[in-house]
Amino acid sequence: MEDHKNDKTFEVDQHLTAHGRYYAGKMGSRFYISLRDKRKILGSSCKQCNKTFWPPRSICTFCFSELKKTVEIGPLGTLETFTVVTYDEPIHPRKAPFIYGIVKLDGADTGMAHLIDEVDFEEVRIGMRVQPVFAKERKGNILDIQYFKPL
Amino acid sequence: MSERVAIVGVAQTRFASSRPDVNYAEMAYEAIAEVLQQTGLEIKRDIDNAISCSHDIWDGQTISNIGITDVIGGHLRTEEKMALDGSTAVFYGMVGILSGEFQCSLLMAHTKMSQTSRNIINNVAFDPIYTRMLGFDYTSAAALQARRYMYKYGITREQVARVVVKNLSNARGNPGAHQAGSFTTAQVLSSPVVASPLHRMDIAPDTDGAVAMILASEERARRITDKPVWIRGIGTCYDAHYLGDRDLADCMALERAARRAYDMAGIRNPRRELDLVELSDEFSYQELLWMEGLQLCERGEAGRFIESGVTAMGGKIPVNPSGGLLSGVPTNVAGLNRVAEAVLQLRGEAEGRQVKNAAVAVAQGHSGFCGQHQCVIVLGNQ
Amino acid sequence: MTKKETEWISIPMTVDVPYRFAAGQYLTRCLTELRDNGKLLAVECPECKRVQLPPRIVCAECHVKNGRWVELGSEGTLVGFTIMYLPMTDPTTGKPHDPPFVYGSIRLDGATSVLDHFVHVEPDLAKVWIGMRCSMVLRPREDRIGDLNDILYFDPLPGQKKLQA
Amino acid sequence: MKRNVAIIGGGQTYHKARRHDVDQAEMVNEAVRSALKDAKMTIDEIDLVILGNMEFFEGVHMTDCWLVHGTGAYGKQGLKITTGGTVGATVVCAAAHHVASGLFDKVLCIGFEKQEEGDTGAILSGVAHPLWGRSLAGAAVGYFAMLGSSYMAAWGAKEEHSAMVAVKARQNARKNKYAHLKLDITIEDALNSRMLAYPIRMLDMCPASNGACAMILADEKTAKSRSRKPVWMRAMETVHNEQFELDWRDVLTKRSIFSKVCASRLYKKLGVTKPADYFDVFEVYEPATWAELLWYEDLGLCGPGEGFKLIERGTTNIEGPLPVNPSGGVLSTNCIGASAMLRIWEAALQIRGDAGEHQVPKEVRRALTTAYGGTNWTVMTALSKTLDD
Repeated sequence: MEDHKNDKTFEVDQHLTAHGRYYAGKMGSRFYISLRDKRKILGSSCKQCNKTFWPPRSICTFCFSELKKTVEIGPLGTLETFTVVTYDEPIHPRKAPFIYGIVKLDGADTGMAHLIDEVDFEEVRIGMRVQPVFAKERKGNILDIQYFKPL
Repeated sequence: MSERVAIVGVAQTRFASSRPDVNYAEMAYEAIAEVLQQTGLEIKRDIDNAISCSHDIWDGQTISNIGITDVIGGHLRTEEKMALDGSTAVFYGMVGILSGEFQCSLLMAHTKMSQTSRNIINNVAFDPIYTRMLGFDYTSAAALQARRYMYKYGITREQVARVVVKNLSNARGNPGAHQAGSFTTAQVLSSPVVASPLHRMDIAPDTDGAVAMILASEERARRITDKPVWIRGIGTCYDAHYLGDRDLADCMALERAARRAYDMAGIRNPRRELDLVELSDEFSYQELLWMEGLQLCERGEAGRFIESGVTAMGGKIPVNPSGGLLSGVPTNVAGLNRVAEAVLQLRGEAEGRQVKNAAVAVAQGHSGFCGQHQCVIVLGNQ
Repeated sequence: MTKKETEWISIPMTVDVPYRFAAGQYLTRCLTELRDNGKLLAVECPECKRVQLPPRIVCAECHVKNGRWVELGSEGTLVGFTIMYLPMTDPTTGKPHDPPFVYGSIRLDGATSVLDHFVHVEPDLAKVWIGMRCSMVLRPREDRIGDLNDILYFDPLPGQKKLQA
Repeated sequence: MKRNVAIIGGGQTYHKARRHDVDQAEMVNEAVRSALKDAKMTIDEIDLVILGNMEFFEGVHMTDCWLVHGTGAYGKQGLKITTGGTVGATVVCAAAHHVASGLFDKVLCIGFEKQEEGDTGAILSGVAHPLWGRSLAGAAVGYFAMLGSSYMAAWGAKEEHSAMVAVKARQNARKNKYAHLKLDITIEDALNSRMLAYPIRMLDMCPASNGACAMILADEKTAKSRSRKPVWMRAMETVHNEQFELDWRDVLTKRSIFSKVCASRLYKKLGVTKPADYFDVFEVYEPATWAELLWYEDLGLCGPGEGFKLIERGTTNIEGPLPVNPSGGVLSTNCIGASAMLRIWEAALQIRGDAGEHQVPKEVRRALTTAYGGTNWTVMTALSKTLDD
């Protein structure tokens, strides 16, 4: 048989869809239960580094110590950086445009990446003091904090 | 290193925004067949092992090197897959040869970005417990890093846009690039804002393509080519995961990876000793930040550094003479493409993008968002 | 630790990634030929002469580019089988194939490779055997999309009996 | 290899169907800490970290970059390797290359899977080519079913023989405190378990487990100064197999089979002609019972078609002359990214005499391990108590 040189390109659309369930573990469970039930934000502290981390974790990223102690951090914080997102994706929790930022909560040495709202796109700036807005119905996930807004 | 490992052949497919005419195995084979032909090597007779670089999620197939086994010569032979940027294949390929287990290794990286959605895939790289649900992808994360970096060091948008202008201009000399041209910084800054401060032209475009490369021990390399390019130093490093864990304006992982590579290569003053740099400018500002991490200039000085013209073609240390990722290089392939471009330079085969008298070059690749895993490779033709 | 902390938080999350897969140079011809003309095409290695299905660019054994296209017969021989008691769900449509059913490995006449597919016999070990001759049954032309599912199943050829073990 | 390489420490988690108490980093960290403790080492002494797991199984892309706090890789050199079921062994081989290269002295290897967090069914169907087979959802069960049918038809083995393998694995697992399926079952139980795909029943297949394994490999100088019982990696070999051809399911095929090719290359490196005499214990990767019988034959422990006679005679029991999978094997514990590494770690424990209740009751000097994954890929390693081998 001859080679068919003029075969049209054949493409097929498919999805790979996987339903997962992720366990928050020892520290993560403490964090989410506290957030959900008491609207309190927990970090974990490392004695050796003399630092408090968000997200709380059982192992210090920086010195590998086992961390057991949680401390309340925030709820106020300072905006370290931000971006105004102008495109839509099915993975986004809301329609564009919206703002992402990294907030260093008072008492923490690492920042929390989250949504920033109730501020004009022209007004948002690094160094801005912000506070969390908690969801009315909290389910034990990161959107129990709806977003941060300026003080 | 008492023993030396050489790169003895490189081949690259053309990079295109979309390659609907081939599946990923066929695309990979274009590069593999060419590098074998170029070196005169045969899989069964000459190649001891093969290393591919890709990700299941990009390929849309669980254990996706299943799709590569046939074309890379893995049938009844040794084949491995790195799930990191292509630069790490060079790292592991070199280690395999130094171990004495292999003499000659075939490396290949491939990605068809056009077949899926980069933002959805990149979102899956964010931890599922604290960050993923917020909808981050590499572009929004990079925007946070860009803003922080520019704020901390007073880097201007103009300076960042210069990276785009330089690289797209360099790409005109690179027949493999799929994006090139003469632009002004004003044009870059007037392209639509995607995630402030990043504009459309600040972001490497979706690209399909593959790169193949052959490494050999010194003894074998001498028999294969009279233009071996030596891997003189190499280093990798992991950074922290969570976006807030580090000051995004800094790049500890790259600094450490670079120091390891420079120490191994005996390079004390990279700025003076390097002839050119190929780095992974997935986003324009990264070229500036990575130049600092590679110690080409002081922290926070990269903006002025690019303004001075040192990194332009004809400058003292041209950075990305190929046009870099901004001219269109697939993710995962990027680092292997950096090394391949550096090899062409050191062999004097870079044609329209050739840097004169290039003898020592650095290639850098990274994986994850905001440069979580870094790999630096020092190459020399002596 | 207090009692409350024995609650373990979990976060459900679905990863849904869209793909547009290109069949490429070899499968394009194979799948469009199956769809349009109801024929299965394979490729032959110029060195080892293996007739390979699905058609692919390289013969893995010889590491050379595959050459001649070969049209396979629509009949073949069952070389292995199982009776499936698990519902196999087509991930591309989400539709399950209800168990029990016979799933077999068929070597089409002219092919070196085998093809796994449904065998249209009762799920009864007395009614299916290695060596059984089968023929390919296709969906009607208008329902075919260029997928292995364009083949409905393999039907045993009439007039065969299982040999005594 | 240019330098000798030894396993100087290792550890594993308890393997279970449910680990709701830990996130992935905490689970991996359990294995890493246990390996460091075993090697009497701190994380600061580790030069390089290599992680192996399959990103699709948990639906996390770049797991290595996420888990840096759990693995201890922050600030260190490292890589991630993914090669399917073989990955745990590929990681160990990669670590051995790193040590042998002279560039690194102490390398930490990690393999893990937290299968309950992902969507195993959806992901396994993704192994098939998207346009050739995925719509038929041909599961691994069907493959091993055809292998089992072929084995029975060719050699006259019975379902009872696969049941014996199923029982041996789970009874051995009862002696292994870390194993997942510690089942006190009989041959009747195995034969009466739910049919999945003739002749494969529920108890013929491996479970989906959560767990992690970590090992530390080091150069000779470090090993001798730091470890009382270093276990030496004497040889390793990897063989992959092509994408589409399924000859391996026909036990009478005349084509070269990955497992036999790999074994013969490994034996050639070692100069071994009688593997049954040379090795004292075997840890093989058997995702299904029939695969274990095939391993006996492909490794040359018996002739073709005689594998089922070995299990019948009890040759491969813990107390037998050729103990295979005293740990309970993959049939008892399958956390994919860790499964192949567990084979090597369990073999090392046997050589050290540290396997506890499932220690084989004889002197163990040399061990052979296999891995299995992809489209019939394997990685084999030969371990030894001394450098004389």
